[in-house]
Amino acid sequence: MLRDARLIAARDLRIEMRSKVATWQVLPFAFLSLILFAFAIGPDPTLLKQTSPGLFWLSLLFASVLGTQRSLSIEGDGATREATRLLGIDPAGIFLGKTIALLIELAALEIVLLGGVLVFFHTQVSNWPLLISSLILAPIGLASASVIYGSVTTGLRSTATLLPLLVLPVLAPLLIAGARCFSVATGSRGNSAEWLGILAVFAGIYVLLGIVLYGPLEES
Amino acid sequence: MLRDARLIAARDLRIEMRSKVATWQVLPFAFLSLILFAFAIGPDPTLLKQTSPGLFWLSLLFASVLGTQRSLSIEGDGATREATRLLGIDPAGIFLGKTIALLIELAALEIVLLGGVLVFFHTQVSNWPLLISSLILAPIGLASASVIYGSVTTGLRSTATLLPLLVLPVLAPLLIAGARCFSVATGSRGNSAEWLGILAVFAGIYVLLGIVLYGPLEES
Amino acid sequence: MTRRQLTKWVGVVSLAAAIADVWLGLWVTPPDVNQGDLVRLVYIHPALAWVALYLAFGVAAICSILYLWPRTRSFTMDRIAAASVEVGVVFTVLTLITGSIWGRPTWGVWWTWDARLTSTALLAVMFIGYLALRRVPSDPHVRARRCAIAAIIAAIDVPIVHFSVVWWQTLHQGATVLNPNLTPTIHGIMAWTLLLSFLAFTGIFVWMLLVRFDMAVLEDAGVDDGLESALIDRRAEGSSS
Amino acid sequence: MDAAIALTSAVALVGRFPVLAGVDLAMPKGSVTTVLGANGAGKTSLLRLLAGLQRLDSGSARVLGVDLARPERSYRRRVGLLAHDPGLYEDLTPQENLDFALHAVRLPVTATLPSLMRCGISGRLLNTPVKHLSQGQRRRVGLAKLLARRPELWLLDEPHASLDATTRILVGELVEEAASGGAMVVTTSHEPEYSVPMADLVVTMGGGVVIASERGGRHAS
Amino acid sequence: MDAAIALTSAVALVGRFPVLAGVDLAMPKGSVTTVLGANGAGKTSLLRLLAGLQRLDSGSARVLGVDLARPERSYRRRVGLLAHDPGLYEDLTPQENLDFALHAVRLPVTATLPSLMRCGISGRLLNTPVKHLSQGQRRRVGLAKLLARRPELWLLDEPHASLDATTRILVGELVEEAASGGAMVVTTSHEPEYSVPMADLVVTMGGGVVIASERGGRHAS
Ligand code: HEM
Ligand SMILES: Nc1ncnc2c1ncn2[C@@H]1O[C@H](COP(=O)(O)OP(=O)(O)OP(=O)(O)O)[C@@H](O)[C@H]1O
Ligand SMILES: Nc1ncnc2c1ncn2[C@@H]1O[C@H](COP(=O)(O)OP(=O)(O)OP(=O)(O)O)[C@@H](O)[C@H]1O
Ligand SMILES: [Mg+2]
Ligand SMILES: [Mg+2]
Repeated sequence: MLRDARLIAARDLRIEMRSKVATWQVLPFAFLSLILFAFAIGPDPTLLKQTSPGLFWLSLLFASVLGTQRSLSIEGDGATREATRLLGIDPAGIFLGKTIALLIELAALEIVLLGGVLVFFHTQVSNWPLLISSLILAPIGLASASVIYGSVTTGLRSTATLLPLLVLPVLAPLLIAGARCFSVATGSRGNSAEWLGILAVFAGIYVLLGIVLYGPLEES
Repeated sequence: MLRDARLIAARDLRIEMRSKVATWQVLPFAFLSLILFAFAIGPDPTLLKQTSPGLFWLSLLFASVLGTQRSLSIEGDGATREATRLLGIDPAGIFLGKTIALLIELAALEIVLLGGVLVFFHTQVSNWPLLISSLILAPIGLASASVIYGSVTTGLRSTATLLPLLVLPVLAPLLIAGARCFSVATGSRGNSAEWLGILAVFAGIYVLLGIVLYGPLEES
Repeated sequence: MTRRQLTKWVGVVSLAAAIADVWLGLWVTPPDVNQGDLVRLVYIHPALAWVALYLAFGVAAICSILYLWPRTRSFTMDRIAAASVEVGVVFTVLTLITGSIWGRPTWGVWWTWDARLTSTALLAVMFIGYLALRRVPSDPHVRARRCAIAAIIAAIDVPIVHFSVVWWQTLHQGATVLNPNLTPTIHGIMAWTLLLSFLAFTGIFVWMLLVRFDMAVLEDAGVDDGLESALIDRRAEGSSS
Repeated sequence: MDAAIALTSAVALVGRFPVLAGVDLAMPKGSVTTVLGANGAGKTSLLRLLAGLQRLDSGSARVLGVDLARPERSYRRRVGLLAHDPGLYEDLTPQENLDFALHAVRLPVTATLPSLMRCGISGRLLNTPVKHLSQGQRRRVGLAKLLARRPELWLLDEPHASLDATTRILVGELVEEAASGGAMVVTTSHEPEYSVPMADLVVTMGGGVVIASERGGRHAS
Repeated sequence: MDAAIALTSAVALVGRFPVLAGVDLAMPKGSVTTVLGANGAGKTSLLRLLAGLQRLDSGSARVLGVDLARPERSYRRRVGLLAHDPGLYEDLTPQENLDFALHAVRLPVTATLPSLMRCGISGRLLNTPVKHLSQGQRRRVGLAKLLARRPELWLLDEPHASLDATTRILVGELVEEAASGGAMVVTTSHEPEYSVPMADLVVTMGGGVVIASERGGRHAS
């Protein structure tokens, strides 16, 4: 399983290195959505500062949907996916591999977005450990839920529209929990342990689900 | 030109009637993004009411990107697009046809979203003529710019990621102008004529650009 | 008793129960001290919500798991799950509508970002997504598997959404608006009417489920009957050319 | 020679790679040309150039009186290409696909049914979305589309591939009919046993250029 | 007969359509079977069934000792399919494609280069992303992938299509090598002149069933 996971992650990352789609399209998109959200909210600086945690997470979520879309398109069209299936790779390995590759891309995304938020919205972080642990826990659940739903929708002609509809409501808890951790870490009062707990539970459940459910998904 | 436009619009709408992708996927997505934006901003009702014009337009923009994606996927893969190109259809006709089909879908989207915003954010409209004229003008620019950028990105393997990146910044003026009209129409003070003007100019420019530029775009 | 008859009787009985419930709710039970006649929505709205959230989506999740489990895999499970989600979505939307109608006079607004409301809305979208996935044409086995997984994931997310939304609400805003304050005035006949409403809506759920399920079976049965003739037609293609 | 196709040192680049490295070719009206050659020789690229799908980077190319360096759009309507992938709308049926194409080129849709029938698409296949058709059936629909459109220049990329015995014979008939009706036909092929007999000119490509050229089995009319 | 492939009344549905309508077939180990038949006869569907990509809906199918009604995942590694579309990663080079496949099935990647070379993919083609290759070159890479994997069951869907003359001969050689090495080969074909001589058994399909079956030109070892 781990060997297959490595193989798949290496393939995804190599294709990314060659095509640089995530770097050139998903990263700028994350920035872009940050800016658009700022536009939508208006120019009031206190308002912006107040909403910056939510906007950070919302941008991350939308960008991660794009990242997932890219991760799916790496699998190629129907014929390519069938050819891959005929290699008899362990489904759990495929799931883990794709999740890991996506995680690495999400990590890069988080760093860039965080920089963006700190600069654009003048946010000051007072509790780095909290922020960082939320930024480590959340993408695990994010990536694994996205990969599962991604493969629920692959091969359908309408993946591009169906994926966000399916995956975003499921990710809503991440948005809330992440945003709360963020605002506590940037000085708001509140209990962050609960929120970190939700992030951890979410991550655990979806990694497990992926390992268990990916088999039936890949079956045919 | 108009004959070709009708042909293309009829083809797109027929495929939509058969597959109902826009109805089942894009419409619920618009709702979903309203909910997610509310999450991002937090539960404070005054804050939500204050930002609702922006959120309405932002949801419309994101949903319209999905709608565009669907409209592009109707064109099929590379071989199908080339086959269509060989029919020598007037590019301006293609542009107009796709824009019209998209416009019809956007109109449905606007109605549903408007209902959503009025209910969810307790917005009260005081100036219906203003609101309606902005809701008529904006989608024209929205649809035509989307179709132009759509065809810039079709055929690239990364349409799903590239399209939002390219088209959303272009649509930013619509977001701002639309949101302003919306907030004036719902009681804020401000000069709406200017903003309506921007919407009209935007629509005019992009329809014109589409008619002129679609030819060279389709060339290869 | 055949299944057709069973379905019919379930339908008749639960419709009768619902009518009785409306009668009790509108004419027999007294108006509430605080809410007046508005309280009568209590005989519809909570029952709808209960059926949608717990019964319909619960049944869908369980049947989806049973579908994925190799020993219990059968299209019956898939069809029940699908029918259950369909009915569930209808009931959820009705919950939202009745809730909004109730909210308008009580809170003065159609909607508020209360935890329960928000999570209901999210849930509706989640399962509308399921139905959208189901609509996309693909091989029935593949579709059944994909939908089962989508349903499981969505169902597992429900409690997480619930908690996060509850905390989301309470952290920011002190007093929550939703306080129907029914307990002090609950009357004997009211309690019975309430119970009857739950039974009636459960019955209606079962009835709608059976109807949708039978429709699905009928469609596919047409195929099974058609299989023999389809095979004959198919083989004939070989000799004609 | 009154050449309806005249290429001189035609060079075409894909990225930086010269898929055509200086092709010379001249063909009169009403002729059938078969292009042979190893894999990667540039046959498909030549057809794409002739269809106006591939840019001409240097040299000259005149086809049907049109300069391919500056093709007009109307040129496209005069050309029909059967590519490796016939490029049909997957969600539409064969009939809807043909109707759409005929509407687009302003021809009456009455040609749809006879063309499909002739290419062996009949009965339930007429109303089966293209995505469910077999490889050969798709190619048949592609062929029917060409037949219905009756272009002036037929470009057939390996027309026999994936087709069964009866349809292979049909391809020969259609090509002969088209050519004797005054159209030009250029086909590529890996099956000389089918394609040489039906051609006036047999051209062999290699490395993006024409390396040999001889008479085929057809008696040019 | 000690049949390595044994199908009895095998029925397979796509949606509601019976692509296979009751196929009976029995083949011993080390044999080569060619499946002929009109377009839409069910040849591709038969190969997909044998590959485990198409579900068996009724009847029985045992291949290499595996019941196709309940295929194990490990079965897939023992089968190689060259489909109409070879299904390569477009952004990767031929070499990377083969390396990936070999890693996945736990074979040493040393087989990559010799296989590609043998199938005529050498020099710059080794490092050209597959998306730039010509139709025939892709098929060659697909063939090389099979050769490198050396599966126990080779399924070749129209292996000669799009290949040039030299590679067509190579296909025959590879099939013969595989079969004499103990593998089973099943190919479909619209070109009996190539495929019949290399087969032990020639099966003709029509309407989703086998309508004729005769000896081919190969002397079973
Ligand atoms: C759009 C608005 C509303 C939505 C979406 C909604 C949703 C729900 C849901 C999902 C439940 C079931 C909760 C559970 O059993 O765990 C419920 C129960 C209930 N709702 Fe609503 N509701 C809405 C508005 C209202 C209003 C305005 C009132 C009264 C003022 C109300 C009174 C009740 C009562 C009394 C119950 C049953 C008691 C309980 O289970 O807590 N609801 N509602
Ligand atoms: N961007 C590129 N980089 C490198 N080589 C390229 C590129 N694009 C095309 N090629 C090469 O150009 C040639 C294209 O040839 P073309 O598709 O015309 O061949 P063909 O004669 O039709 O072959 P086949 O018989 O296989 O269909 C191939 O050798 C291909 O490898
Ligand atoms: N969902 C469907 N509805 C109707 N017909 C279908 C469906 N799916 C497949 N078919 C039919 O089943 C047959 C599939 O045949 P298959 O692809 O196996 O043919 P083949 O023998 O490989 O043909 P070819 O020589 O053209 O490749 C075709 O006739 C096709 O039209
Ligand atoms: Mg070619
Ligand atoms: Mg086939």
